Amino acid sequence: MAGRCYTDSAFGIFRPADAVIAVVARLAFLLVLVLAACGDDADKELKSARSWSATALAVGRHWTRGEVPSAYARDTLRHAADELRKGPLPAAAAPVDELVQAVDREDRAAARALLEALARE
Amino acid sequence: MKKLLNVALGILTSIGGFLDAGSIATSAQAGAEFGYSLLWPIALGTICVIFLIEMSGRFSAVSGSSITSAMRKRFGFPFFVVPFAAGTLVNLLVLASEIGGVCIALELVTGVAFQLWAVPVALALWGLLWFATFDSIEYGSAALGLVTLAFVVAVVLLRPEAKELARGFVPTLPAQEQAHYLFFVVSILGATIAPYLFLFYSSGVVEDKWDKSYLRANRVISVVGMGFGAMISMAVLAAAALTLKPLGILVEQYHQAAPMLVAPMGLAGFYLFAASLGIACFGAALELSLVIGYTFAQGFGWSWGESLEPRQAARFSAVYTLAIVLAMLIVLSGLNPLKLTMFSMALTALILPVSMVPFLVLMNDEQYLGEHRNGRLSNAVVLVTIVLASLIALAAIPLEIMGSK
Amino acid sequence: MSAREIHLERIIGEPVRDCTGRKIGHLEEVRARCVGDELVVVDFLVGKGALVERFSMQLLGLFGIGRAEGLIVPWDKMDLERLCTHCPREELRRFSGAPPEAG
Amino acid sequence: MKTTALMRDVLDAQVMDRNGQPMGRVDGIVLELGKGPPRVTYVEISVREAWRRLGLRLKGDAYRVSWSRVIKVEKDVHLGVDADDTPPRALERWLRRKLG
Repeated sequence: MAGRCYTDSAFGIFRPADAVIAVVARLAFLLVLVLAACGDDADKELKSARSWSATALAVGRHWTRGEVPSAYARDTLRHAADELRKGPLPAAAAPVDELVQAVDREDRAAARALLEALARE
Repeated sequence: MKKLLNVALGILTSIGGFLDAGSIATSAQAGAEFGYSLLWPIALGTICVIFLIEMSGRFSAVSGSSITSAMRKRFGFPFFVVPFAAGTLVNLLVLASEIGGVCIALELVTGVAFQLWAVPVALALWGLLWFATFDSIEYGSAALGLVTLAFVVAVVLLRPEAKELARGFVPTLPAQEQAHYLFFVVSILGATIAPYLFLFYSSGVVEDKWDKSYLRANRVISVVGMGFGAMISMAVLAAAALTLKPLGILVEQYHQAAPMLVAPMGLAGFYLFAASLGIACFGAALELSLVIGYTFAQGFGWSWGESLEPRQAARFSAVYTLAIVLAMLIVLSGLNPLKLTMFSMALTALILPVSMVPFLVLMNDEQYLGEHRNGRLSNAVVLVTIVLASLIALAAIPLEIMGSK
Repeated sequence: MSAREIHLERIIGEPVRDCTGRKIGHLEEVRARCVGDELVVVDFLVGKGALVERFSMQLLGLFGIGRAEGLIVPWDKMDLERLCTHCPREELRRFSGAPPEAG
Repeated sequence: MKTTALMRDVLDAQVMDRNGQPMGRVDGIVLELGKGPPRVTYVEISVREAWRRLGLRLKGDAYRVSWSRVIKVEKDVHLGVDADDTPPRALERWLRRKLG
């Protein structure tokens, strides 16, 4: 390694050179390019809605098999119902609300029936 | 003999302390959405973090100074303020994500809303730092952190398909949703190359008065410790890919990630998930609070040190107390902890050059390290990864903001 | 004799000119030596200085390419208050890499 | 004769008092101009001076220590003063009293 420069001591003033500004400009251009390739929001919401119903299905099943505590199941199913109500498939929230009540009643049989119905949709 | 113990403890803290809200959140979401195809950023980030941890240990062992203290002396206060301010802000956000992670773990088990846990968790965090000795904190939380090995057990039980798993290590770009994919690459790099890991490790080396004789131990710790730690992070991703992706479950809230361990391990799996999330985040929160305190104390020349009584380092203790309170307020605001975590990871990646480039310059400074300076390889690996992470972050963050509105 | 005071931290990094007014670099270092029990300035080092330039130099330095150069200005050749030298640049000794010990 | 590089070795360095207590960083170095070469007269520990280098004008005093009180300059700058009765540790002392 070449003799390290001794005078690399502290330097007071922070002065951005033109080089930095040029780099940032180029990055901004890159940004615009990538922005154009942005997926539209509609299918994102659909994907999220499908994800929440799948979550409700999975958590419901685990609960009926005693693999998750009721507190968690109720909490997650309620979250799922709220998210589904806000999303493109509000109708899907209804069966999940019923699942929440089944969990409240600790009624696993009813929950199993509801899960079959939910799975068929 | 003492050195062997130090190496063992060093590895323990690296493995137990590696996982945190950032790595769990990013790996779980990435696995659920893109399967194995995001294993490579974890691997790249891990290689980089192994180099950086080794460097921070070597720096402090050889020069006797912590990174922050040397950065101020070497570059002067006007320059030092930039990484200092950026780092402290991001560390505060990450601290809030960690506290949020602990609160979520408690919500999972009790059903009580996570905001209600913010005050008790913050109090427990502060109480431990204020009253307990540092060793009990560090080694206690690291030992408990080994519970996160549950993710590795889960992946073994789920019997992944080796060839597919291997393909995940090859850098790719999916056909669609590239912006979202890039955002994950950046968040994973931000979660893996977390600057607070180096600042904490460097301060520990100074506190324990390591010297040049520890250089080999330092190398072993960084390779073995970080390597195993990263393996757990990869296991989280793989478990999500094996259990959540087939069902189409995206992880938009931590609740949706729990099935990852329930599927292979039933009720035990559920409690292991909550325990892993809670303990990993609590351990990381302890480290982050201390790091925020260190940055102030070392930057302004106050007395600092984990083994000191709060009275002996009053300003240092006051700073970490204030940091915990501020982070608690962020969690109390009810912001979705998962979203907060994802953004602080991406932000970490964005400002990586600001904190890491000066560190790299320090690692090549003859005055501090003499012949223990960096080789060209380590300079190149770290520089490339940092610039890569930050460039992608610059592009990916705005897209994510646009995408998730 | 009024003791004129200079705050070094305020002038570090500032541009330095030679007696003809040409900018010869930025004040980067002040070297001093003990004479009796007093610390007395021996010379000043004037180099590139601008931060980003400096950083790129150091980054290149990481890879062993390029090396900071600069000028050595003995104390009696420097007017600290106006940050200019009493002689033209040509009369000042240059250094590159580690400058020699203070004269 | 050992030369000291004021920017590299002194400015922004950690300051330690007589019994190893940290007491801030060197935020300023004061030279006195006279007939002969400039003399280093004071070292300043002052957050005001530090922020002033960023262009922020803050109130508050600067704690000046004459160079004769500097024992040695190695990794840190060691002063032959007792930190506890100096302004830089004032906040530390106030907080310590609050902690009881």
